[in-house]
Amino acid sequence: MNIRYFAWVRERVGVEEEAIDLPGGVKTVADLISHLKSLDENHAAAFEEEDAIRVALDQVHVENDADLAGAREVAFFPPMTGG
Amino acid sequence: MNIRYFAWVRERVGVEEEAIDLPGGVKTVADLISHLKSLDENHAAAFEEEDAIRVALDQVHVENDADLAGAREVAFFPPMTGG
Amino acid sequence: MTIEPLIKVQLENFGAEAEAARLTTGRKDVGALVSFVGLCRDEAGTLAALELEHYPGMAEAELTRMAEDAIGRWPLTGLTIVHRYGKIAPGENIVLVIAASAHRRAAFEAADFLMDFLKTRAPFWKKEHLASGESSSWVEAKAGDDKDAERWLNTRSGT
Amino acid sequence: MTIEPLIKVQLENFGAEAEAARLTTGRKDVGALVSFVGLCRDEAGTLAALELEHYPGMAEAELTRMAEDAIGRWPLTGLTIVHRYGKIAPGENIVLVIAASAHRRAAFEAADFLMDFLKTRAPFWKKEHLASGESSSWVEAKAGDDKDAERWLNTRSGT
Repeated sequence: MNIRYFAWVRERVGVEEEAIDLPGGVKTVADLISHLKSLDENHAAAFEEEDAIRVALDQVHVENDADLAGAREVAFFPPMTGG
Repeated sequence: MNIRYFAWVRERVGVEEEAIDLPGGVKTVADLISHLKSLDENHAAAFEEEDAIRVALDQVHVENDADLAGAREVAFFPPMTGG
Repeated sequence: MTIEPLIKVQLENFGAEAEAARLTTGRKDVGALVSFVGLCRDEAGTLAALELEHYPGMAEAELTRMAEDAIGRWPLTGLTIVHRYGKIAPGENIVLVIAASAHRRAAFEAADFLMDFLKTRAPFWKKEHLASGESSSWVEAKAGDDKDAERWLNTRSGT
Repeated sequence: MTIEPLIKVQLENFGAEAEAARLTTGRKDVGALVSFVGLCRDEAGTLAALELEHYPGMAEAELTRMAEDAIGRWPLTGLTIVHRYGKIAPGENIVLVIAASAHRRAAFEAADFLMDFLKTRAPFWKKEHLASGESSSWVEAKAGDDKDAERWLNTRSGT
């Protein structure tokens, strides 16, 4: 699974993009967040305020209960401030 | 009193502008309309649909009960269709 | 700080970008610029031109009164209204309203408000000249325009 | 007849007039053109620049989805959205939305709607770089922007 980070989520994780092998139990976005938080301190810090994180699956906004099956790319980022 | 007409009111009266001496009893816009209607057929035709006529006193929109005292110019025209 | 609106009633066409630049160039306090351009439409292909008659003097005065009303209701940094008169062919510009503000909602509402009142209060009248050369006729005011203007009567100020 | 929106996500500045001309030139069915330009503000004089990060690919896709939603809600004759990324100095343009329609209300509402959703759904993030050279910081999303976007949730179509 290809994972991308933007804005302060990217800065906290320390990379723009990474490929992660999903453990068997990881089915949803919420499962993936739990998994990422367990990886190291940077990931834990990035996802500390879990409510402040938005998710896109293959470039479409989704909620945390979205199923990861079939997705190629997951992106995590703060609330948008464009416009 | 200087009187100006616009759009189809102007076309029906037949002039853009005219100077009228106000008879003593003419105090309000409504009085003036009654007086103008009595002048000739053109004026009568212009003011036939009295509800469709808008009035400005010295270039400010007013209602038919507005007092003419002190006004230099009265204008009559149909509902506006600018913009 | 009260701003001064720019009001023009003119025969010639206007340049929306030049007018917008006048409200933003060299400034750092404008966050939002909303421009409205009204154009002469002719979907049926039967119109030769619209002829806009206006009341010189009152047109400028009434647009200025509306602009000042908008400036009192919304925190604007700039406001421009240009209204043309004379013969206007299909596809050509008729009217321009530009509202500038720190914030988008004020700019949107002020421009929207001005167009609604401009339609019902500015002393301009449209006559249609048909391509067939048949007799021309005055455009009738729309009840919907009055309803649009009434939306603002019970709101004294926006944000 | 469904129209095709023009969506651009770009580093360079845009020309609002050229984009507007693309929606009106040679046409007689456009009666109203509403343009919104969002600019980089710096009333306090403390900002060196905004840096806009975006999600390439998703930015274009999400703006296209919003544009198609607007096209489904209002009878538009044309729709253009341009959003810049990269460093943007105070006074410079950030975003452009132009909605064209036969009627003014549709053009106003579509542009207003798009700006509200663009603020809350388009994947762009602003970072402030201060003139003092102090540490830069990410702009926080405003609760008011979510509220603005919610205005449209219970309305399926305008006129």
